[in-house]
Amino acid sequence: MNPLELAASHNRWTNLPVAEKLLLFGGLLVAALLVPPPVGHLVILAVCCLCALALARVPVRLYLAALLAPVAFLAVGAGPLVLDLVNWRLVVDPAGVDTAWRTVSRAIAATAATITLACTTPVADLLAAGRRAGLPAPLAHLVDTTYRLIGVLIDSARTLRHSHDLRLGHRTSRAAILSLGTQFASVFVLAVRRARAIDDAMSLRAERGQTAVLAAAAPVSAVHVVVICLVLVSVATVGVLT
Amino acid sequence: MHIAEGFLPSVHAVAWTAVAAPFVIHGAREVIKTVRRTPEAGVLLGVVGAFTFVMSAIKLPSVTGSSSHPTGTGLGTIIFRPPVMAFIATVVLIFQALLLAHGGLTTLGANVFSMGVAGPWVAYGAFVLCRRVAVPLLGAVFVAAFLADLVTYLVTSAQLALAFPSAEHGVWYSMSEFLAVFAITQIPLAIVEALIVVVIVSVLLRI
Amino acid sequence: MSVLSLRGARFSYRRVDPSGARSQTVLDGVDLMIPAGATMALLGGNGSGKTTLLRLLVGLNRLEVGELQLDGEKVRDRRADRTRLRQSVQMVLQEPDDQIFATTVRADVSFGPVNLGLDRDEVARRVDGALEALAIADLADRVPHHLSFGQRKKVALAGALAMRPRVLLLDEPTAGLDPYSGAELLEALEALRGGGTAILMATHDVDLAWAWAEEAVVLSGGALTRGPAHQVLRDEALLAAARLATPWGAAVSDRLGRTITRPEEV
Amino acid sequence: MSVLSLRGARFSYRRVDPSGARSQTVLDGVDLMIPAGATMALLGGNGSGKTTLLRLLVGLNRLEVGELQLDGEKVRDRRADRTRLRQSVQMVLQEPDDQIFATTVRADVSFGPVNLGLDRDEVARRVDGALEALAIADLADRVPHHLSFGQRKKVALAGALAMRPRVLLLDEPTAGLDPYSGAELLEALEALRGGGTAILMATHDVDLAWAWAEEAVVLSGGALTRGPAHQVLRDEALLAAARLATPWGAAVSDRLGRTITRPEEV
Repeated sequence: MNPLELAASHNRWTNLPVAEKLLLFGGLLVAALLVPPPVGHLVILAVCCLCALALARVPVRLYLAALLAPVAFLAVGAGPLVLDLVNWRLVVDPAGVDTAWRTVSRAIAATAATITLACTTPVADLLAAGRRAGLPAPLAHLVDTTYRLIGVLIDSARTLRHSHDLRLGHRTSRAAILSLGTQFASVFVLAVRRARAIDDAMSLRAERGQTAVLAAAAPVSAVHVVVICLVLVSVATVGVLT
Repeated sequence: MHIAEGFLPSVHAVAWTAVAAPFVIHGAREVIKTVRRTPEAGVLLGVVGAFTFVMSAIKLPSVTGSSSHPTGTGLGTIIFRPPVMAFIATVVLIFQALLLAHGGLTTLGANVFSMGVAGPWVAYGAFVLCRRVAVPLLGAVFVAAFLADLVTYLVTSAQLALAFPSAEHGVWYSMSEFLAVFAITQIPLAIVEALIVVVIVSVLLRI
Repeated sequence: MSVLSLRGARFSYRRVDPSGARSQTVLDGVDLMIPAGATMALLGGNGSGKTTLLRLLVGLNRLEVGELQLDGEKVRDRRADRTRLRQSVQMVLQEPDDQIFATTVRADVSFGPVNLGLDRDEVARRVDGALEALAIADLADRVPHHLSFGQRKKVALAGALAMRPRVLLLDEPTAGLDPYSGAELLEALEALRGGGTAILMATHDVDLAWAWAEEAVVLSGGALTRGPAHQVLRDEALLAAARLATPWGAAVSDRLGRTITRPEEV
Repeated sequence: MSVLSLRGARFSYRRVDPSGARSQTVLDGVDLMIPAGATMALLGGNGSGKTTLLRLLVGLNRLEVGELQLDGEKVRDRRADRTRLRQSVQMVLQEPDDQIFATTVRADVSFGPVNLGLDRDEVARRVDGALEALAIADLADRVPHHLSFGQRKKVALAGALAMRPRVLLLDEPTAGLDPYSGAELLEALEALRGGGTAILMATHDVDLAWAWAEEAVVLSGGALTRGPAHQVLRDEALLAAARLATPWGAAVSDRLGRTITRPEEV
């Protein structure tokens, strides 16, 4: 099962209103782009860690792993900023070093904001919030079924890979490509079959094309909103003043 | 590999969001029209979204030892055409950001433009052209899937170069640097993805 | 009077066969009446047409010949009739992942009632009622694909129950469940039986049919045999033709001279 | 000596639980030895860890504590050892569609032998042998997705048999099959038993276990109880704890004072 989903559906903030979490982490995300490095970014990172680890009690290992997920990209992305190729020799570009650390600082703060949202808020709640916010019904349905099918297909894909592995399907690279291609084809066929079945099953409960479901929301607390705004203002102030 | 959360400066993040938005809105309209016309298409479009996600969530066998994965948009583009893919790719990228901590929300616009707009349009154009000049179906599929993947990364390189032009040598120099880095991982990867898509299509044709 | 009935039903599938046959008749001249409050088991081997028959009863497959009647009135393929059928007849598929589409349990169970145009409070009442009837109220806000197979089966059933159907069709409801979970599900159905809901359960578990059903319907060679369960399930020739086994209960009851439905009673 | 054995096995899953538990230990301190030619039933309720145990035995899940041994030698997580394991131990999944992927039956069954690097003739011999053993030689050139569920189950089994395993693990082999198709599949397995292949079959069908297995292994609460099938399956306290039912055969045998395995013998 997906570790981020797992954390999102089981922490102390799971049942807080989505709007509050969106305001807080959306605000921090915007702040991450706007405040200069490094103090503001450190404060954002600290606030996120505090929320995730101390308040929501997301498992530490999982949270750190998610924070480190973009490391490979940061390395590949920052490499060309730092290094220049001069006469076929790599040399460090001082101006690039400056840009690079500023960029990485910003990326870490922004990643923290998004990851903390992802770790504390079930995707299903975000999708329901989308519905309530007026996402047109066909689009909401498409997004919902995509999420639901991801949950079903990831398992099928994994099982198929294992069953190929049982018959040594990954021994040579030629076999591996053939094997992966046929696995994906099987997943596609299964997915289409399942989609038709779901569509039929839905027509048992409503006219085809109807997709409305109950999208209930927890009421937003005015106190929480005030606290969140104060946090955002303080973060921005600290960031700008330092 | 998508541009990580917060990696682009705010001006670029906003600008790419503005560039991608019309394509996504157009795609959303197409989706609504398609679903109103044929309600069954709703779940099928979900299949393409989920399939794209699943493909992109699976690491390919040790191509270069990198964390690279397929973009997965080639097949969907051939089946559903680029406008719809722009919307589906957006959905997939949001799920990748929230479920896999991959890509991000501030870089969503830039990533949608590379993976959901540029890649699919070039791939689709190449596919149609190949079929016109009588390239066999599987050959055209190979070209389309290869380009859908490769163009995504060409555009990513360009986006990074525009955001971080070399002070000394300019944008083009930066672009060549990013391209060089991505080429190591992306060209073999694009070939592998294209081969896999060819296998998928050939299997689908036979059953 | 029967709530739901099929008269003179004929249905064929297009199939690719080694013999080159293009069309295969699964049901031919089938009559089936389901009275209010009935508890019927629909038995037959793989490919005998059990699922097809259920799909015909619920309007998912279209009859070639014959007609489907609800409360004695023909059900046509038009919106008003489909709505009428949906409000009275619900079906639960064998595979819950073929049925559950929404992102939370509550949302999925609410789908039918919301689209009946009921108001919010009534929808909430029905959802809560269905979840409680199956003892899964604690799962309301969970994501379906995080649940176990048995839990997902119950969610799928709750989605049908929230429609408050008078006829409930179940396709292999206990398949994939261990004996305890299966028994739990059957127990939840008992409450419905009390409320007058007719239940038709497709299965190839003859022991289950022996223990649970009042009537048995056996499909074999496109035709249908119907009667009291403890009579039909003793007809060895019929069972063999339908690729079914003799129920233990039947053999043991005959040997011991009293009706036995579960091993504990031996 | 046992061909395959698990010693002191411990395994946990990450799970979402209403209690908020983050990790759930499914197996703890489990020992299991499979001797050549054994016919064993692995029983347990939904979620008891039957499938997990099979996956550990075939190296698909990694042990937290303990070790897996093949012919008395530890199987490590490295390529050479996995290959050695695959050559001796094969598993057939419950759902054939998770296993069959090629566009013809022959191509699918040949997949394993080809990957073993065998020459053409030997591959062909093995494929034909596997198809004949299951009486599906006539399906060789058919598209698997067009076959019935029972046929697909056999194709999946043939794919494993073509690897000529010494240990065959089956996950709910008769699930979804009608009694006749199930019996047919079991009959095909009889031939293997003669050839010295050990078979371990996970199921929650206690009647099947009673009729078929020599030994029974019951999983309950992470621990394992093992013994002669007709002894273990009479232990009502054990069965109840494992969410299993009493087999009809056990109840009837006790009552009639002779061993009965099928209803016909009553």
